[in-house]
Amino acid sequence: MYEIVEKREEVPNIHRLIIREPNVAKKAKPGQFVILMPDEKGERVPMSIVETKKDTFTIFMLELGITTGKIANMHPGEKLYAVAGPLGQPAEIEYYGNVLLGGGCYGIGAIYPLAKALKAKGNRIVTIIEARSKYLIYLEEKLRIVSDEFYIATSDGSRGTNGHVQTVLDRLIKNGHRFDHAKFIGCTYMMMNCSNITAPYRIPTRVALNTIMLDGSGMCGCCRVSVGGKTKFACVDGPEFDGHQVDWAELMKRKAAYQEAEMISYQTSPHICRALIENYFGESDE
Amino acid sequence: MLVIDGKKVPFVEGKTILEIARENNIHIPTLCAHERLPSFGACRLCMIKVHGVPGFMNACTTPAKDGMVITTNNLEIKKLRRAIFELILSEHPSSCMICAQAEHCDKFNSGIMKAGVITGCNTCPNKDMCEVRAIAEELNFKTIRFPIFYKELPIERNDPFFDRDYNLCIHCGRCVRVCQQVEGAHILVFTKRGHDTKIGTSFEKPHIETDCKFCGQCIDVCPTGALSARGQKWYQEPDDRVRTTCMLCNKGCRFEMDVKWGRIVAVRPDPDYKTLKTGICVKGRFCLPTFFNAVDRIRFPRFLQNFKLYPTNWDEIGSHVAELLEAYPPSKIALYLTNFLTDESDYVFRKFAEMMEITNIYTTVEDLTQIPKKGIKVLWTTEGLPGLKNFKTLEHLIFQEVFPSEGYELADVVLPAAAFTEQFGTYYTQRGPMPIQKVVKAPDLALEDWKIVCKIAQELDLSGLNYLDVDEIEQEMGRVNYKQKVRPVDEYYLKYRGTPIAEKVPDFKILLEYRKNRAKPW
Amino acid sequence: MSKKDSPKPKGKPTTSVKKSRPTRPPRVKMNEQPPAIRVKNFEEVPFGLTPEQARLEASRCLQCKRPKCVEGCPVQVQIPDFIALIAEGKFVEAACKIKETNVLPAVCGRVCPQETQCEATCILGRRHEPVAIGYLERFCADFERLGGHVELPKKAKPNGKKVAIVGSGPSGLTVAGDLALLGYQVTIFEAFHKGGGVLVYGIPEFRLPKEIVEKEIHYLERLGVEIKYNHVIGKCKTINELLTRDGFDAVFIGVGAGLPRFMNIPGENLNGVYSANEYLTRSNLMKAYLFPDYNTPVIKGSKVIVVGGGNVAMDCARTALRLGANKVTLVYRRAREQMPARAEEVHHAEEEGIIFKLLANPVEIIGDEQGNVCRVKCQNYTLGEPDASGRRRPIPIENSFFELEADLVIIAIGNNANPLIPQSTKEIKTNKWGNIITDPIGRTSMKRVYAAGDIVTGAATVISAMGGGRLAAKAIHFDLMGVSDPMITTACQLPKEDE
Amino acid sequence: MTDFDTLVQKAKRSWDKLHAQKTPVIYAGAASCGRAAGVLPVIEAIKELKATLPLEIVEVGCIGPCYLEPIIAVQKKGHPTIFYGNVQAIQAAEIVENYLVKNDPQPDKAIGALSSPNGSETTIPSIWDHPMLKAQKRIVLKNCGLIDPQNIEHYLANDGYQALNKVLQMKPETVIQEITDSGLRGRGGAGFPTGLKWKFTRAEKDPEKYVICNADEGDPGAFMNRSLIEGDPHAVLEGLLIAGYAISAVKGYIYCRAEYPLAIQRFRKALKDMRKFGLLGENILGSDFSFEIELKEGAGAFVCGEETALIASIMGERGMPRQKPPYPSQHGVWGKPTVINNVETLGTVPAIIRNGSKWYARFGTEKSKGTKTFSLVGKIRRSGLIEVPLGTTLRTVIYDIGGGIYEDKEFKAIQVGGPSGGTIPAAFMDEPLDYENLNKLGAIMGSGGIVVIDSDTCVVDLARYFLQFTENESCGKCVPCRIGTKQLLNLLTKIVKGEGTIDDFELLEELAHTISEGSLCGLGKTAPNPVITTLTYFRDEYVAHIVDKRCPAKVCKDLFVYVVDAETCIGCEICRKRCPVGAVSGEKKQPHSIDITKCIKCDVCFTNCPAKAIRKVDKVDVIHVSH
Repeated sequence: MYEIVEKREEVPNIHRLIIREPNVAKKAKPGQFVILMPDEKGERVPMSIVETKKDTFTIFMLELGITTGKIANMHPGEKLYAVAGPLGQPAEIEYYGNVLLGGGCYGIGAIYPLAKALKAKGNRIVTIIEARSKYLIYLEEKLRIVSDEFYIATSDGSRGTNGHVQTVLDRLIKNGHRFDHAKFIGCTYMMMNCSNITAPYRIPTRVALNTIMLDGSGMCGCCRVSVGGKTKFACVDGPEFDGHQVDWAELMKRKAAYQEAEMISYQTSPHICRALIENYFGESDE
Repeated sequence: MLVIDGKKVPFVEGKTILEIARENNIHIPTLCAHERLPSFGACRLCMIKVHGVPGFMNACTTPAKDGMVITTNNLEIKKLRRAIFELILSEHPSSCMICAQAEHCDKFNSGIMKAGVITGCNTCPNKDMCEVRAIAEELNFKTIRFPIFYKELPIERNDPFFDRDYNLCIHCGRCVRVCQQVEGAHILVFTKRGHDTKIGTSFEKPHIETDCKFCGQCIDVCPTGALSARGQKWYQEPDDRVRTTCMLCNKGCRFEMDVKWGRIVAVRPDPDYKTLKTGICVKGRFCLPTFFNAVDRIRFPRFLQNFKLYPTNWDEIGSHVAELLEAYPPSKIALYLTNFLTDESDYVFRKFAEMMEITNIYTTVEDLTQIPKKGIKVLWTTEGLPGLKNFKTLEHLIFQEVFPSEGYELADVVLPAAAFTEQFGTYYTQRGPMPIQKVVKAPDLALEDWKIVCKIAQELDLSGLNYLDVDEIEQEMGRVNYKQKVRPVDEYYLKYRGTPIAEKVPDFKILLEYRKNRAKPW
Repeated sequence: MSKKDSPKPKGKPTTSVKKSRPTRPPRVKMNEQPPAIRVKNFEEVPFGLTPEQARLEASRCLQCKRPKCVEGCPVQVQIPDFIALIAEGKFVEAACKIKETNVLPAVCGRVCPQETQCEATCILGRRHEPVAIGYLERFCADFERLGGHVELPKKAKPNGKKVAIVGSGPSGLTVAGDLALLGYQVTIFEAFHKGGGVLVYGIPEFRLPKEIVEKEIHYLERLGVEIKYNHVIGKCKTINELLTRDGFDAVFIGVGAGLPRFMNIPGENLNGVYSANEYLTRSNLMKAYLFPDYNTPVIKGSKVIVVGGGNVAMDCARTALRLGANKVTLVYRRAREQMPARAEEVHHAEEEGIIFKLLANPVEIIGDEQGNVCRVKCQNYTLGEPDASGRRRPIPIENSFFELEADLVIIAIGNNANPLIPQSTKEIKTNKWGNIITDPIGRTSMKRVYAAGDIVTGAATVISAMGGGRLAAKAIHFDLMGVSDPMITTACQLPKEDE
Repeated sequence: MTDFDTLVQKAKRSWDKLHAQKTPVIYAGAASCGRAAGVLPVIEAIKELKATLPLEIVEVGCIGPCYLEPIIAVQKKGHPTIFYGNVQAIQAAEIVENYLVKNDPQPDKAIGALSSPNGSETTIPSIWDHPMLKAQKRIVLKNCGLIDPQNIEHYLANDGYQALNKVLQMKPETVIQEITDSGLRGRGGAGFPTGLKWKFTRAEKDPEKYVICNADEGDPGAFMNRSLIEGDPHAVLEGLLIAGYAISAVKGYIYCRAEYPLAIQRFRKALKDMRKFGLLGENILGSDFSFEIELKEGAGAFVCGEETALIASIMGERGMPRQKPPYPSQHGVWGKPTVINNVETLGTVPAIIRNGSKWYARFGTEKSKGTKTFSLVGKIRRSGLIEVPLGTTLRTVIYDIGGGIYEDKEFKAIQVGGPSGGTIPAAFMDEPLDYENLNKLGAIMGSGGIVVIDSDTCVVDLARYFLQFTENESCGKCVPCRIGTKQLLNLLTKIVKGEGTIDDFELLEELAHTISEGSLCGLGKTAPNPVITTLTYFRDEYVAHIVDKRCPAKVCKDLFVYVVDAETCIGCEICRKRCPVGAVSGEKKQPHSIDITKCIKCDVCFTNCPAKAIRKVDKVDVIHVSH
């Protein structure tokens, strides 16, 4: 159970993991997520489900802190400590007509299942992906297949437009592109900007919020976010919300709550050199 | 007399133009120059114009000559310097430096400081100390006209203590110079050539397979985040920086320690302590923070009840120990003094023993063999000791230690001791008596060894042992001219008091395990 | 070094033992950590009885013919019998006696409100202090656990029926224990990565060491119960699937009350405002008090405000102290008497220096521009007429506001029922608070589906959940096998099928 | 009679005996280039003749003209020695037999003759009148191709070590003065006056001084030093000894390129002989001057041609240049004062000492004195090694010596000085070849490699080729060279692919300026020269590539396509059969056509079309591609 079947660092910091978990594989719908734990001491981290096969599912994990670092240290064949899911409400997948999908860093992986599902419903898909530089772009071929129009933005201009999803989005709308529905997944800052751009044009916008989560079944309220004035739980009511109703300022502040704790944890936990363990001492004796 | 930018500066024989400029605080941007290292001339940022000499010269290697007239900052030089710096940025993951949304992103994207691979300033631990970034801000860089050639080198994480991300390396060669000319180890060298030139070990061997001493000097001089100590890089600005002497062995190295969140987070050689030409050893440099921050420090005095050691406060434990000591004749009581006591604690312990007429004072494991001979009943040890189980005559064990090391499970009374970074004092080393500085607060109720003895002394209402602080003891030691000797603990001693350092620091265990058949592991 | 008894007795010397019958020895006083020390660590506060203390206390029991105490116990532990065994020094037999009716003796010994249950009805208690039944129950369980030989009671042969239990809280574990003894093949589905429900995420380490919960669950596993962790029923499987696809004959829902209630006042989403569930889950389940060794962080406030008056509020307040808070203020809108928390917990809290700000309630939480809480605006209350539950209704006093400095606010005003299961299974009817409607012995509105514990009764005690579980187990056994087994139902008769 | 004179007498006697002996002698040009052209099978073939005909074979160095290799010379008693070019193994025996037995010198095959002292006259013109050798002035190459490089006596017999003997009687200062007066300048590339260099180093106080012979000839295609070493190693070694004496050095190094195994062999043999003849080691020729020479092999880095990198390499460190000052004359190998001279410079010194500085100063121009060896390669009819006085015009070199452009194509330009040099267009044909003039034109003298290019060569691609070389050979120490050359190469690659934009012009110029001004050593400073010179002289070709997306010389593959001209195509199907990817279609005897999408532009059809029916057409004319 929870065995890592395959693991590869697609681009720096983004790891593609294929994990064996029959329940998740059978039941997961696009837009849902799982909660992973690398070991008994690790945190419970939410990950969007990208693809599902017979009894395995695929995620694109962004290596960001101590727990994702532990998962990044693991090798195919090792077992995760816990995999719970599929959690959260599936994304809204209907026929809208022209659909815009925006994805940034881990979001590039996360919008792929949405793109596939929306394409199957007959929508015309326009995809914009962003990354800091050209060497950080992945899943490009697969996304191109399911997208009618495909744009790339990099913040150092090494590929495509010099800028972010919002830069391309602004340009597309200015020269006449019309959208009936928009979905954005990626860093909170990008999702906020894109929602602010689509708001005046009243394009229905859905965003998948990446709040801090703890249990994932709605019993702790750690992932609460104000949407349209009401407090909602991202783990049971979300993760997909209406981009124009989300109180972005509050969300960003809540995400910064444990910034210093993350630093303390990364700083003081006794790090162990990776490859050396395997080459010299067989499996890690942790 | 030289004239730099119209300012007359005294000529000094044997100095380079850069040194003279620096002494007269004329700013010339540099990346590969470093005051402790011979000049190298690789980054070419310190280009200057010497009148009468065609073309430009670089300030860091050109010996100054009397009568030189130098311009450091005319338009032509600025243009050249910007062009050269733009080339450096084109090989560095500098997307954050030139991204229009950098400040916003910085404010909002809180958590992305600790990525595995550094893909931009925002995910770089070195962000606030990075010299490349400082120059980017100084030259106010907003665009790079060249395509970015990210080297896509794998991160080298297969060595204990080091993380090496050569994608950030700007080939300034400082680490190569410090490793060759200062440390004399010749581990880090330039390899390959042309654009694939890379700094590394010969044949890309991991450092553990070379003779690298893990002194960490290369990390100190690295201007970017390329070389970093895995456990010592994420704290940005320290809250405090304290200098003290190391007590892990009797060499007496001087440290400068960074403190953050009330913990020791980084250790480096004391920059002003010039006599220490080479760096400090791996124990002090890398193991110390992880070691003293380990989770299982002894924090509370404990006494045994119902097969379990329950925490309690100093008053109650004091009376316990007092009862124990009064219940037995001095001949049946033994003291084990570890080599890791500060001079003051050692003195106070011996004075206490004298007052209590305790003669059995042991300092080596061999001394323990006297326990059965003398029928010792109570042992007060300040260091975890092996094989206490098979001393049948022992009835009570007073365990005064920093960690629950060997013998803890047999203890009747546990007394939490403070580590040498948590107290003031002096320590007699090969370099004579060296000051010990308090760097951080001791955890919870842990006390200095001499304070513990004083507390017990009060309970036994012995007079003459209630010192306020270390200076008082020092004066008394001076008056009595108490002769302290160098403790028999050499650089390759692997324990601190009773705890093997490798037990708390996994990387150190791997280092020792790998190099176990070498005479000297570092 | 032999561990002979030292000449002097250890620890606080107890009063000398006098053998004379007439003057009854006073009730034993359990040693515990001094308050100044215990607020700095998460180790268990009371040290537990020594064998001598246990035998002494056991000797105080009158061994009544018609023991009132047994009725006081929701799971009808045979109290006089096991106390007698203790008096004779047969501690292991005493433990087994308890285990006949109580699956979690070590847990109950620690968290049961004995003063309102078995010890309340103890006849000795009429004139003297009641027998310390809780201490004794705990002593037996600890002695047997530390001694290591936990006998397995004889199990009925498998009856071929499969029962699924959702949630491994106190009620779930009790049902699992009972049915396993009756020969059912029991599978527990737990949402978290560790079993025990409120025992593992709710009750802190210093009141109930997690090691004990693990041992108790391991005991159930040795009874043949299979536990599947990380299974969120309603998401990865629904109740219908359990009954149809996975072939379970019956499903018991013991998911507890898992939806934190908020006060819906402005500023409630600021950083540093926790629901009790989140705060306790971080600290207990994810062991945030061992951060950074354990990676889940928790905000360790220095000036902490806990809103609420129940046991959960006490636990939050005492946890905050142990996490390094300098000042912890408990704000409760009613008075001291109405506090649902156990007297002993309130006493412990006060001893540790927690300030009680009664007859007050927050109206607004104020934060700085980084979104971290810094002040709480509260309003004074007085008590009006008693409401339906018999407790006097708190009435806010007009513009009598005051502010308290705070960098951590914990809202412990109780939990509603977890909506996950009712949402995913329409057939189960719930009341307006979302609790599942059941008949007195646990049958829900859906055939072959039973429920008990906080999901039915709303937030209550561990032991009441276990009691509910015991009834449900009987209902399942009755419905599936048509047998109302006398051995189990001595205490209470099965009500007729009045849906 | 000092023992030196006896040595010379003995050598002369054996030399004369060789040239007067009855049994005929075959001299075979067996330097590396000769071997490459196939002289060894020729020697084997002649050896077989030995069974029937008494003869002797002597391996000599290369006389110069590469296009005539392999060259042999047949010496017959009483007859002039006849030189034969392009001798194939099968006809070798026949030529020798014809001349020796049938006394038929086959004038048609001969390339020149050398009259023997009392031999009969012959109609074959003297070898020295050969058009390629006529205008040359062979001072340093005097013995090359004539003497046996492995035989020290041949060298001694031809004024060998006379200069050394003379120098041992002189005071070192006068030796230096003599060299300074001769106006000799460094033949390695920078052209620093050799006399001055020796004077500075001699002036240093430190008694322990060194001399280094820089034989790390790194320019691609340059072979001047190699031919000299393989042809006449002793000339270089004598020069090294003289230099050692002049600055009273203790030891000399020869840093020879590992890719010249034959040259290293020649040096080793020469050094062994010198020791045997008392010309090396303690008290050379009985004087109190003792000197040791050590041969060091390079490790294949072009950058090690630079002084300080070479010194680092000798000391066993990584070959990375060091900033100058301090110059090697103050702080050289092992930190001691060191003189570093090129092979050719040292090779010229003995001639200057023997004939006096005034004699040498007569050659060359006012500032660039003496002669220089050039390697003439590329699209030239008569390619090979030449030595001409400095100041000779390009026209004489290309047309008189070189025999004009191969296949009489239009002469476009020359690339002189290797990857650090520049491209000089044909318009400057009458410019004299000397240091000042070449620098003025933007190139450098360098080692003297002249690559002649015709209209079929695209200068942009040429610049890219040379930049690829320097980018790969950069030592990686300093930023402008390591990263600058990569970016410059990337820009040129973009332009060659047709992706260049207008603002690339400004970027090219600025980047080239940054690299040359910012770099630490010669390699970096001169790396952009090919780009700068092609940009100044052939700006139109850059405009064509960037703006019009055309390659006038039809070399840049992404800018043109192959099209069959229907009228001239005779349908012979050769192109269809030969095309590796099946891009050609068409029936027999019918005009064929090429599918541009499949065509990989391997040029097979273009070269093999008998009717010359395949055209290279600019892509923009064929496909309307919006960029």
